[in-house]
Amino acid sequence: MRRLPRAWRRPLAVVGGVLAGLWLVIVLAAPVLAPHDPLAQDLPRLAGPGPGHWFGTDELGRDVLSRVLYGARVSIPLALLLVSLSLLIGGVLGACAGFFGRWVDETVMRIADLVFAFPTVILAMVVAAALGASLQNAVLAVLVVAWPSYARVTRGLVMGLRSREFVLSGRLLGFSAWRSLRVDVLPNVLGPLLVLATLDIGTATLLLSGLSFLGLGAKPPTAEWGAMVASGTQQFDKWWIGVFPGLAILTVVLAFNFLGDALRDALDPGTARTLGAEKERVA
Amino acid sequence: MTPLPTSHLTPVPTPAPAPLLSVDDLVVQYRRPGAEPTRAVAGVSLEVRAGEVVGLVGESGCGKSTLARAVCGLTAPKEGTIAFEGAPVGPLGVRRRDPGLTRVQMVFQDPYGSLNPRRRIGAQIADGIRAAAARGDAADGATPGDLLTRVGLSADDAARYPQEFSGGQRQRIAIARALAARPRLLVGDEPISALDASAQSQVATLMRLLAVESGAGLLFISHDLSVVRLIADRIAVMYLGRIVETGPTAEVWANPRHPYTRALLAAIPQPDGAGLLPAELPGDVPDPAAPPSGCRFHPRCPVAFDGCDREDPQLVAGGVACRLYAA
Amino acid sequence: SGGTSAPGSAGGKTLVVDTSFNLKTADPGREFEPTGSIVDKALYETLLTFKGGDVTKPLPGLASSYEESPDSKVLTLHLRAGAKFSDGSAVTADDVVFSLTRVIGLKGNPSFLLDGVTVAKKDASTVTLTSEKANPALPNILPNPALGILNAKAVRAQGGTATAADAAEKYLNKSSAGSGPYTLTSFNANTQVVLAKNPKYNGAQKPTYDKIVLRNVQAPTQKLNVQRGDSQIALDLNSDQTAGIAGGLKVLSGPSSDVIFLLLNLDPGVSDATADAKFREAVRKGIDYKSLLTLGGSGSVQPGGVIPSTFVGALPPGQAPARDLAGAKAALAASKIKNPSVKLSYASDLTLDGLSFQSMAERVQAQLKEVGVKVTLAPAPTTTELDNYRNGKEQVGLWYWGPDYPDPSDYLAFLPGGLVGLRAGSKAGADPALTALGEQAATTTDAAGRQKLYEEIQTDLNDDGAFIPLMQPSRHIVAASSVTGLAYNPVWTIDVAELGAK
Amino acid sequence: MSLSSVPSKGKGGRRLLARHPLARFLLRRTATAVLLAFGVTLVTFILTNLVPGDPAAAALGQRAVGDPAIVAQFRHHYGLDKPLPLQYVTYLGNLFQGDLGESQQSHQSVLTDLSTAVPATLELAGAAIVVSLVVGVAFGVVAALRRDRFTDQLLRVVSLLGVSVPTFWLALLAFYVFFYRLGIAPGSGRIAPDLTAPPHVTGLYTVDAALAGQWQVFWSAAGHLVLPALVLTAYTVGLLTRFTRSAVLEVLGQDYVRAARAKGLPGRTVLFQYVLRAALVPVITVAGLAFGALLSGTVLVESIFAWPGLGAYAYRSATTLDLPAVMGVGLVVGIVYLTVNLAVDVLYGVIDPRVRVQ
Amino acid sequence: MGNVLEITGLTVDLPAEGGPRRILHGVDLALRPGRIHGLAGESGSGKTMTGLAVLGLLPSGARTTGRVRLDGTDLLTLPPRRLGELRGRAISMVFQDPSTSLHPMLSVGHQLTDHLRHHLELDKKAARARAADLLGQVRIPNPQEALGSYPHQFSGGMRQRIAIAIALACEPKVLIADEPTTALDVTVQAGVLRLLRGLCDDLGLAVLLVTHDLGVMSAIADEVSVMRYGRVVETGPRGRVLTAPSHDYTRTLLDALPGRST
Ligand SMILES: Nc1ncnc2c1ncn2[C@@H]1O[C@H](COP(=O)(O)OP(=O)(O)OP(=O)(O)O)[C@@H](O)[C@H]1O
Ligand SMILES: Nc1ncnc2c1ncn2[C@@H]1O[C@H](COP(=O)(O)OP(=O)(O)OP(=O)(O)O)[C@@H](O)[C@H]1O
Ligand SMILES: [Mg+2]
Ligand SMILES: [Mg+2]
Repeated sequence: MRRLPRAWRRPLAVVGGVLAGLWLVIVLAAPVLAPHDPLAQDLPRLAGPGPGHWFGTDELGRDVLSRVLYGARVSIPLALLLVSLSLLIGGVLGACAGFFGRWVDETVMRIADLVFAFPTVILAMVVAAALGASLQNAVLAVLVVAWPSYARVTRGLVMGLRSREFVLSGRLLGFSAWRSLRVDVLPNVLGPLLVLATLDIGTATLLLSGLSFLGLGAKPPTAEWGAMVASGTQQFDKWWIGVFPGLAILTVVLAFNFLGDALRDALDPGTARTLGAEKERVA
Repeated sequence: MTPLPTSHLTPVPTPAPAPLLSVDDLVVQYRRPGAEPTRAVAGVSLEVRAGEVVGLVGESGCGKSTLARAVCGLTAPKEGTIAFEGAPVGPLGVRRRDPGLTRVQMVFQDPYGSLNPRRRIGAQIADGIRAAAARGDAADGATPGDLLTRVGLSADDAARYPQEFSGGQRQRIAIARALAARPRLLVGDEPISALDASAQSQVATLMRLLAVESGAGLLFISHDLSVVRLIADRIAVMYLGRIVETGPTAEVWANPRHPYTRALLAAIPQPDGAGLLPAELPGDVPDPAAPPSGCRFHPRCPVAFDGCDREDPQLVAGGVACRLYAA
Repeated sequence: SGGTSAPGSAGGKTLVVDTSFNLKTADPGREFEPTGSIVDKALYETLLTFKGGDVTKPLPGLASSYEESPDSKVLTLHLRAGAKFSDGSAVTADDVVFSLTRVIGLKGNPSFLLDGVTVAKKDASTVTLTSEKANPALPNILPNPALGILNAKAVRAQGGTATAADAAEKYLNKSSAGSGPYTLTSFNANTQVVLAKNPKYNGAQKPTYDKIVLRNVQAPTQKLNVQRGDSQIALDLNSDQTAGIAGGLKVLSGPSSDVIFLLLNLDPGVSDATADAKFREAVRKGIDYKSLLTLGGSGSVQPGGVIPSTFVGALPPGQAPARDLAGAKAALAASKIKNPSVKLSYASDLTLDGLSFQSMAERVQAQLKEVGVKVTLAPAPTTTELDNYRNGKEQVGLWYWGPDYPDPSDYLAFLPGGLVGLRAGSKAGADPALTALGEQAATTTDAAGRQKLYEEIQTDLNDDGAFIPLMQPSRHIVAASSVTGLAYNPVWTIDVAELGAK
Repeated sequence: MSLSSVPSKGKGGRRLLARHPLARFLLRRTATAVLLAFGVTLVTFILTNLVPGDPAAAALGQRAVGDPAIVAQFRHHYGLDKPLPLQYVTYLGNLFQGDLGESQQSHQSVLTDLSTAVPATLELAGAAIVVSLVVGVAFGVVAALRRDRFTDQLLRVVSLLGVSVPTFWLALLAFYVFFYRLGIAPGSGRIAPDLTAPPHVTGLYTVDAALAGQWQVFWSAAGHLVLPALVLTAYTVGLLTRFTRSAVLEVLGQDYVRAARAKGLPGRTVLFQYVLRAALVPVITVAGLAFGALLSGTVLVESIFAWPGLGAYAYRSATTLDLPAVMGVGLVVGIVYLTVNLAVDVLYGVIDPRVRVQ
Repeated sequence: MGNVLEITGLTVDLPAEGGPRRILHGVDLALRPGRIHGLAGESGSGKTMTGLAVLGLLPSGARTTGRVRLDGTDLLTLPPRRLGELRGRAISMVFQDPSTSLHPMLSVGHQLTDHLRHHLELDKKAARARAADLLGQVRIPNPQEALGSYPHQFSGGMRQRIAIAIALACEPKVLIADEPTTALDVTVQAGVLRLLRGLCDDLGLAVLLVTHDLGVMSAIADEVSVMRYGRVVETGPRGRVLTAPSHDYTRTLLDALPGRST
């Protein structure tokens, strides 16, 4: 059996992997795992944690545990979708900017700058306000603010690769710019981008739940963690309403950050270079 | 790896009438934001004939790589012309390179950067074979495996990734890829300077052998004069964006005429155990963005005389650009 | 730490009131927001006023007495002698005329209060208010803080006019020009308002506190603040939040006069379902009002009709709709609508007395599901949704009506062609009989007659009208036990000048 | 003045600009800033006008909105009755005269609103960034020096927790625990309610109070700052720790560090003069970004601590379609972003002579 | 004259995955004042590690055995503080690439004076005066001005001379030069070699010159050692080793030289 790559042998990576795995299981199996219908308002209102409702009940008499479990089906898939979309949009735009340079680069990067000039939440707020509060619009809002960081990173990586010898060699062998981009450039930016994306799943989850917390995201009665924390703020001393969904956000984000951090260590170009040089000496 | 013979130099073929590559009065500039552009190549003329190995030497920053890149169309010239087999070499744009130009191939300096780490080396060599096919050259039936054996590796290595090879091996793979395109002109931009001393002459000799074997011309760039001496038929000495002397290797070696060439040769320490300190050339290569007036070498020239700081000597028919030899 | 000098104790005489701001201006001519009313009530005196929480009987304010003409068209008011503005000048009839004509002329939020009214000076201490139509509600309208009397001279000097060109708002947001118990120290519509005792005030009851600080704080934080003694009064706690409160704090609870209702659009162009009377009946019978009341918490009540229980003209609670699930299903079956599905629109960011419309909507959705009506929730920010509501585009809407003045005539807006009626697709002339009843009620002056007419109107509306009154949420005011004299008034929430210290 | 003197003066000025790198740099920066501000206002304007809602509905009362005359008066007052392009041009025109318009919600000039909201947020974000930099850099350095030991692992967990915890949730917990449960933190707002805000100079209460010598106010303001600022730092400390760690590790592997050690310099000197100086360059960039993140964070935190800052103002303006206010917020935020970037660039120059020369 | 630096039986183990890995397997070298000792060998043979081990600059976790005696003091067993006092003072080092071994953000003056002040306890003025002297010695034009300049303002050759000046500032007895000319052009290399030779002759410095360029070795080394796989396989006077090598490996090295195919 091949040994696990170094990154995976780190305990934090394992914790992150296990946590993320657990949450993914919850996403799939929430209906089986949840003791109650997350929308049913048939329990006593504002009951503290106890048998029958281990995380307590909320102001409408719904089971907080079931809502937290179902909340995973909202936040996690959306965060994944969001990250994939921003990766796609930012990646393509950034790759074009980096590879073609000139006005393409100028245009894309100036737009990215413009977006960067807004604090994320405020821009997302304006977008959500403009389009109405809903999860789709919140996703759109986060998308608007999230793609530029991918564009920037991709552009930087592509610019670095563009003048690398193997890319030039390809061009000299008659690759068109597109083929070069596809065959030589993109596969080599994918690794770092995936690390970024893994770390960004956490950020996306935080942003989405932040918007829902502000009332600009999920529509009720959807069990969404940010919105659940917001309803928890209405009842400071009924701590369970807000604390458990908050913990859910924390653990999900933490899981992906643990994973991403380990991946980044493994893919760190510095480390990679040293490893390469090491091999050279041994060979 | 099998050590390659280093001694059987193919005899210099009689110069063909039409040059394969002719560079004429080439100027290449780098724009710098908010400053005068750098003239990295400042009026260079050079020819490479089929089957000929031209060694281009010069100190760091004198514009060797820039010249090489311009020859391959990777950098657009500011002035002058570059013709390959009589047709002009246009700069590389977004579209694919003119298939005819895939007859010009290049081997780069950095063995770690010249192969795509995400692709098997077989696939990368196959790109070269495909380039030749795309041009309409009849297939010669060579497979990546064959090419690998030709550069002294095993055919099984085709399925491996670049990371699994040493620097010297990678450079051989890069050469195999370039050769797969069956080039008529091979440009090597310091292809050996990143290698171990023991690997350097092996790889250099291999390049010469394979290029000449296939009847292609080779423009070999290096700052290591001893290697150039070993493989080049003709030598061109570059200083600060200009070629200051050119001529058959043995001639230049035995009888360097330009003061810079002389200094360069004298500075090479000989491993003869004699304990002779090499001669020193005072000063450094000036910034190409602000070259000295007149002869570019005059501030460092031990034999500069009155007027060298004003008059800019041109490369004369004798192959030297120095006022000492002005007619 | 926070309360260094124990504010509110007799020494400091500072009263900190936490409320979540709904405040745009301190200019009475433009003000019509709850927080603005608290501020202006303290800064300006009105001709008539109410005492404590009783809004059924107007009492003397700047006017020591008044007479109403028999046709309820002319109101004559006699000014109190000796009333002085904070700059020491006397309050005159000219000031009254200027202030009230200014409210009308500004075309601002409160202008409608004096719709069709002309103000005239009779002599130095008498003014007359003449209405185009009989206006028996006028004495109940006059206590509104928006009708506070300004120092005409001072305001004119700052660009004040009785037209839209008026430029005195900036000035009135910096310093007050009134004769009320307090003067304005600082005003920030987003953060806090500070008031100081007016030494020139000569009203009957002198204020207790030297300084009043009104802070913009969200309800949950209000609770913590008041519990920690960081503030003395929290105005916006809901029942759940007040539930656990004890220890040195007192809670004043009672139904608010805001009525939350469900709107079912009568316009078939908007929804076939809600335009169907049987469907409306199904909804009316399908809602579990008692269960909704649990959301409003203790103190919330179900009004008999659209007029809140605390007002003249309210329908007895016994006549309010009640849940009848079987009846609802029967009605639904009898309707022409199969597989009914409606969109419930509401303002997602709206909370009323701490009760979120969000929760209400969710519960209504759950209840109607039992009847077999599929309700889709369509929340939107208030701004966006308000537009739909105003334009009568909502199929089912969840809204509330807060009284502009404590008189049943305010509720005539629910009739066909009325302001609210139109929003439910109830066009003028849709129900001539009801319209006639309304016109009669508006001009009837004797109390018993009015009561009967308004009851009739509400019964009619309850039968098959577009509105289903759901509840009056409970209004809670939490205060430190040292604060005395606390009362909730539907017009201005609290009168800080009435508060005392123990 | 003779006409002929005009062009020569202009030419001279241009030559000076062309020659002086700093002048050129600042000129280019200002041009970018103006362009960006233009972009920000345009985007905000378009976005806000995309909203289906009606500002009049948001700003007027339920009765007033039913009266066409009042609505018309409102629209006229705020220029909403003009065609959209004209509204925008008018806005830009006023902008050049320093007039940001009047908020429909607060009826005050937006500039006045911002002059209290912006300093409040800046005070919070500024305190947070200072703390984050100190703690984050310290953590990062320690983690790098103790690479792969227990301390490093611990700091890794701490920093990842920091970047993973939802700020709004942390604010909630902190307020509940430290104010409500333990009573060791002061309540909401910027100062104790019985105190009067210090005279407005910078708008930063701590600074203003210190300037005025009002120490009671100063301590109250500083005390109120602690908890929200600490909540905000969770994310940025995490971020900066991670970045400092890798930057320091990278520098530690450099030849010049080895050379400094070969010179026999004490460890402290090597760390502070050789390692940190080089490692700070990437850290500064991230600190600039972190400041942006802090501004976002304040939006979520301000509501819980009743902090009267830009976030609360932005939220209210955006949800009520208060166009002048939203545009004002956009502008301010853009300016802050540019200023931070400029500061980062200047700091580069201070730290790295290679940048200075260019 | 006696040996100023004596390395005997030096072994180095570096931590690696799956246990420590031995890099040096017992290295013996001796340096004498005024002489340059060349150390040749292929890449990875442990030349750099030997130099680093002497100065105690091995990567963390490295273990050493054997002896490194500087004037009789064993450097390997010296407590870190005492070793720090010797580093840069009695024994110093020049690295391969001058563009990475000088701090890019500190002025040349700062890098030249900080250890002067630390070791010799000079005041600022005296340190600067000495620094200017040193720059003059390594033939940097305009030494006073150069003190305020930054490394990127110098050419590669000048940077390496500055690095040498830094190494020699406290007048050490031993200089370890790890491939000091590999990154330089030949014409510039010649100047640096001459400088080294001169300093060695004038100051009585003992130099360990690591290089894989046998030409350089031949030009200035007095003694030559050849390393392979962490061992010294041959030591002897320059003339003999380069013309009549006794070890096979040395012979292969010489054979690999271009134009030397026998
Ligand atoms: N992309 C670029 N932009 C600006 N200037 C450049 C660029 N590439 C090279 N130069 C400058 O042009 C000059 C010539 O560079 P070039 O790389 O051709 O030299 P070289 O002879 O290949 O040197 P070396 O031996 O170090 O490879 C140098 O002064 C270099 O600084
Ligand atoms: N930091 C390190 N960690 C682990 N092993 C190392 C490290 N640095 C070097 N090595 C190993 O130590 C051995 C000796 O390396 P060293 O750098 O001394 O070789 P060298 O003779 O200087 O080679 P070169 O000529 O390439 O500089 C090599 O096998 C190398 O792989
Ligand atoms: Mg080059
Ligand atoms: Mg080495």
